Amino acid sequence: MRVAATPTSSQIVTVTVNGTAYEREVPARRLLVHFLRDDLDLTGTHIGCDTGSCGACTVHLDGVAVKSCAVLAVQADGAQVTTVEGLGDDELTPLQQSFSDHHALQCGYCTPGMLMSASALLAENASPTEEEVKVGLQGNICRCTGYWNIVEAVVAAGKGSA
Amino acid sequence: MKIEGTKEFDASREVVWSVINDPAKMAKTMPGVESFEIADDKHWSAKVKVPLGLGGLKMSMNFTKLEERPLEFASLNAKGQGVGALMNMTTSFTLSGEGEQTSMAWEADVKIAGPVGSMGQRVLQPIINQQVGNVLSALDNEVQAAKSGA
Amino acid sequence: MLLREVSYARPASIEEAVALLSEHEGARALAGGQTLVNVMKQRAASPDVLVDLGKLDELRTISVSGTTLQIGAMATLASIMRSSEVEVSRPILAEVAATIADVQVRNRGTLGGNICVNDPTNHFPPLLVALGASMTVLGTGGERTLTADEFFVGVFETAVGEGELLTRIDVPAGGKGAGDGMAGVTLGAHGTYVANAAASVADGTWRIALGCVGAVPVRATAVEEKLAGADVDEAVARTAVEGLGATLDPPSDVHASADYRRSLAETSAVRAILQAAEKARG
Amino acid sequence: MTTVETEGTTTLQKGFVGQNVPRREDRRLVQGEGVYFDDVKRHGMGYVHFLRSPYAHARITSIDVSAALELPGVYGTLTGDEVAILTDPFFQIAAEPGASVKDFALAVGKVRYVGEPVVAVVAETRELARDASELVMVDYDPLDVVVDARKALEDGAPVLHEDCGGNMSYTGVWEWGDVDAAFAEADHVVSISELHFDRFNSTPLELDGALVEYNRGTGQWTITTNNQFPGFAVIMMAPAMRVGTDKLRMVTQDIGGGFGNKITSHPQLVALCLLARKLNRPVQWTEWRTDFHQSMSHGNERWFLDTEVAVKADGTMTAFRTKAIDDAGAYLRYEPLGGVIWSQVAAGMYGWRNIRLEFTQAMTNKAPVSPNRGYSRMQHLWFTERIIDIVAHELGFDRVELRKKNYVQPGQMPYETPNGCVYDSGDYPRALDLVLDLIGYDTIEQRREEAASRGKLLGFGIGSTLDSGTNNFGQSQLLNPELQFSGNNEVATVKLDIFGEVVVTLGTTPQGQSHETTAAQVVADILGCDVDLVHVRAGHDSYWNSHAGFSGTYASQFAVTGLGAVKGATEELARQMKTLASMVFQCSVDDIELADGFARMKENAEAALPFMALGAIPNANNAGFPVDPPPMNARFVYRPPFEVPDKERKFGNLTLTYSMQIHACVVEVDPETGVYELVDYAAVDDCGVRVNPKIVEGQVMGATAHAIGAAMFEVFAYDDEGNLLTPNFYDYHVPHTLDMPPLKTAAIESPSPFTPLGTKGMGEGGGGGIHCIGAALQDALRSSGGAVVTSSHNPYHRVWEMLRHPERSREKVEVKG
Repeated sequence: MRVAATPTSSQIVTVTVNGTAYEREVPARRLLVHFLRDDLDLTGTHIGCDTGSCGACTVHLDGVAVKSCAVLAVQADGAQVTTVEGLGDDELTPLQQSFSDHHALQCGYCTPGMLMSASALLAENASPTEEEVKVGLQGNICRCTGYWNIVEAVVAAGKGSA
Repeated sequence: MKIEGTKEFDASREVVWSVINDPAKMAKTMPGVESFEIADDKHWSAKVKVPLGLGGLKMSMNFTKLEERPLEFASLNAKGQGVGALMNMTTSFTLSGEGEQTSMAWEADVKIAGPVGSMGQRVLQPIINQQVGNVLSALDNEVQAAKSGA
Repeated sequence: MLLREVSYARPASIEEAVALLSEHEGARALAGGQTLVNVMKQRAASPDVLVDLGKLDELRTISVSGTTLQIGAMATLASIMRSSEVEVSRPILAEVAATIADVQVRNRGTLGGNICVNDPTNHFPPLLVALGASMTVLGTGGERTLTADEFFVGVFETAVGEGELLTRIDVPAGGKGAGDGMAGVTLGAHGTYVANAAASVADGTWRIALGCVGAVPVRATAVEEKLAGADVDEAVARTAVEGLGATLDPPSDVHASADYRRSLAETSAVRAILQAAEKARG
Repeated sequence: MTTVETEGTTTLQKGFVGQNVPRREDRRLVQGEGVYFDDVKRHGMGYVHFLRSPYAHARITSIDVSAALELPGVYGTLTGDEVAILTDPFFQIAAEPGASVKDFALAVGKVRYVGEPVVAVVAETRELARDASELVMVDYDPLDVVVDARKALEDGAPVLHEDCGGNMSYTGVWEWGDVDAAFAEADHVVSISELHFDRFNSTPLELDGALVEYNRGTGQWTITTNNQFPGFAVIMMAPAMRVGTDKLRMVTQDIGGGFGNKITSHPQLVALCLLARKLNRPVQWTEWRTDFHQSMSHGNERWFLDTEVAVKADGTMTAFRTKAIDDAGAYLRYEPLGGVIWSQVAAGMYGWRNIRLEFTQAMTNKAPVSPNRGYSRMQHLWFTERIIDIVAHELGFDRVELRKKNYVQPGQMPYETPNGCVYDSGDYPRALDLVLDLIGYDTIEQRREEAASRGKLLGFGIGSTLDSGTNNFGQSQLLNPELQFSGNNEVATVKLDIFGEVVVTLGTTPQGQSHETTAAQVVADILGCDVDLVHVRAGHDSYWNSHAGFSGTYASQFAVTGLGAVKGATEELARQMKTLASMVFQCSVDDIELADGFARMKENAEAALPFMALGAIPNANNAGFPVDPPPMNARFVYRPPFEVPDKERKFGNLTLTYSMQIHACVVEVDPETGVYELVDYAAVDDCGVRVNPKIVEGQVMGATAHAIGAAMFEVFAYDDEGNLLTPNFYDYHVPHTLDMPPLKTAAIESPSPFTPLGTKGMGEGGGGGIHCIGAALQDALRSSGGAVVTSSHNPYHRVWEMLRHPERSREKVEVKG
């Protein structure tokens, strides 16, 4: 049996974020969300709780929506990460535009996480029903809107892209 | 949080008393004791790592014997301070019974503050009940050991 | 929010994982991390070493062997929801997985992690007890198999010992005359359980487990016996469940008094039983 | 499904005001380019972690930070002993006994609630700061704890602040009309022994925090934070720190929700200022969810004891009397203002002329309260709605008719309440009819039967509520006659820049209320230009000199004070532009009009100056003018028309506008478990002229969601030791998408006669959802023992208890005569 690697309290992490490759030494205890915000200065990804409940920190990890506060940065080694900054270039995506058109944001703090959850949903299901959207956004808390306009915005974005 | 119960032992009161009155023996009944020190017959302390499955909760505990009436009643206070966590327990044991049967009525008033609390309602009380259960069964083993030893 | 210092290793093989777990005191396997990382954020518990199972794809397989559904410990809840093997042999697993937390948690969270954590409010411990599942645990000394009843030991504690690793969960495939159900009350839709019951019947034999009434799932054996062989309708189920609450000693907290939990356990049991009976009738 | 129906506006707007102009804020926010306080970094900045009390009440016997300081990467610490030397206690709003509370940036000598900051530790990384805080040794000597406001007022209760001689912070009797006579003439008297409004808050998703820099040369602090009432914060901070308010530069751009909960962060801000100066480096603090729940800004919890209601045979309600006991928590950060704010809506939406309310506020070993969306009025409006539904329930009146009979009628507007407040406009009966149409009131009985056939108990409820806005701060003198606060104000500056851009600077600190958008709409209409030509600066910076003492975003007032200031400043700029054009064209100012982006002669469209020219002349091309060209720069302070209230009679106009909302909902209860679902929901809003209807509707939706959360899921519950049992989102469940009911909304516009634009403040909503959900539960349970709903928070387990033990609530209610 081959000898097991020695656990270490910090590691070199190679990760591609929004198409840019980064190599950084990271403490094993650092959360992916803090790596993105504090180390890579990608501050669009937000933090709204300390229990993995609110979804403000949602990003795509190898194309899958995850809460970056419940993933260690070292776990993202070798992965592709997309944050809200990577959603569109200077032009708004139809989803982003739909959020604005339907007044789906007020303070905007939950919005990046909402957009990442919604875009992951639309990638799997191009025109989701209202119920499917609610299920898809169940992991994202918004305290301003009551969700009604957010659900409308995502349903509309789906119809637009269908 | 107040919890209480009764525990039956197949041993004489003398034997049971000899256990609950002996800090060293009592120490063996506590979960995760790593080191143990006796200051005097009324005060002793221990370093414990309360097993929580996901990793232990380190605490340093100080024990003070509050009152004792040999073969009948003992009460003690246990104060624990860990990193950000606090435990304060006042517990009492009342022994009754004849011959080789002893019944121990126990009461404990447990206060826990800190991160275990913030893990949520759903785990706190079950954890305490579980730890108490472990203590009682360990106590039984100590009593049996003392009995056969005697 | 900020973890204590911890060491980390990401083994490339199951053997290496077991070696790491056994060689390092205070080592803990990191599966999906959807509970463990959050517990570490609270600093309520702090493993000294994390052994990340993330790269062990052999632990993610879901397959059917004979009449047994074999689910790798690292199979995510999302993959269980999508698995045709699960859909064919024990669909309740997918139905329940779909109600756990949210998309992001289901994308990372694993079946093995859900049961190894054994948070008293978790969905799978009572369900797997009701389904009569068994768990395969690997240690340096080799493999051993535990029944679900043996597996759950306490809050955050299971029979998986120091240096051991849960590798697989086996669930007997359901078939004709078999049916499963799970019912309960949660904090909001798809929220944390306040109380629940899981029921399973095969050829008139019942297994019923209650969640959130103790540190581990509680078997309702008396109810199981009363239902044995019976043609179950609502009246039968209610009679069988009557008095169940009185036999329980559930916790009392901000979400439910002990009495309320006793009542919910009975209602949940009746509803889970009726779901199972319905499905068994096909 | 989610349907949103909005009735056509009753006052047609021309121009941009009244249109759903797309939000200016959205682009940066959907791109993740918003700038929240935690997004800002500085060279060498240290991260702050607060070590907090695990005890609800204890004496601090010793603090040892040496081990923490030895940890590599630790920059320094701050303890209560240092704070007590370097600062004075915060100014107290209260008269005696509350005036004797000594409140500092960190615990001094004693801790009074679990989560109270005791020591601040600064280190190179966030993680390290927390590690170091675990090495700080604090010895506590625990004291008895009191968490129940009623017990806190009893003799022998543990005392939090010895200098106050007890736990009472304020008490006063508020009586208007002839209450005894009204009860003597009553045909029925309904008494309710106990009602309880539970503790919760709106839990903004972004938590508190700041980046604080200190410049030794200028002696000035720059505080990049998300405090939503910087005007109040500096009034609290500067005297305590023994500096002038201008030494505290308050900066914000984007704020992740506030709802009042971000008004009272001044203690932490002072601790950060002291650390930045002590360590001579920028310090940054980000609060986490569990810290926030345990220590910040809970909403006021309130008991209403021994309530009596005088009712005539025809259902007319002539009087009520009650004893309110308010729970302020451990410190008075904004309190006891809650002790007067409720009286803005003393009579609710009803014609009560005789009212007696004994208000007493207690301090307890729980987190300090602060304003929370619907601050203090929500609690009282819930109380008035409970009265209506309990009286209807006990005396057999129809809830709709009883409301219509007792509502203030449209013909009475503007209506002076018994305590001198003036309800500016509104048609409450019409709004009720509108909401009943939306919810299909005429089909309720059918739906009840249909639900019963599925084993469900269906209930219908109404919640009528007010959103009083634009405070007269003079009401603070009704609590403490010595205070020198009165009236209100807000500031805007508008300038025409060198290339003709219109630049607007506000004094406010929006947290999602879309000020950049609505201000641009008002400016564009006055200047006759395109809304896209107007640039409204994002955020607040006290360096801009565009703020006043009451600047901030709180208490439903921007549409009045903020836009009033914008209107005033823009009209002044328009006058300057016309004057300059008249100088150029050698004509009278009256011959000039502003239209299509030009200042031009009314009679000769050829004679037109583009904004660019008007901006360039004074700014860059001003030689040879016979007199000074106007500066193209206007600053305006809006001041609402208020008098100082009569302190003896506790009489006067306390707020300028009264928006109104009526909510209605349908619930289905599972009689076995007490689990219930909102199956239908409707809300009608009247906030006068709506500058941007979609934005107004967004506020209605948000307030509805908060009310649903408070009614069903959200509560700050404590055990007897003062441990918060819901310290984060594990146990404090806020509604998620799947918890939300279908919603229908409609609007009426009854313009306010008292405001510059006919608008009314409307951000808070008055908790209508809490009122109507409780009423619907009471209706659903009518056939199962007739329990009376006596709490604002009704989670499943309480509904189950009401089903199993209706007598427990029934015995709180009695009908005499």
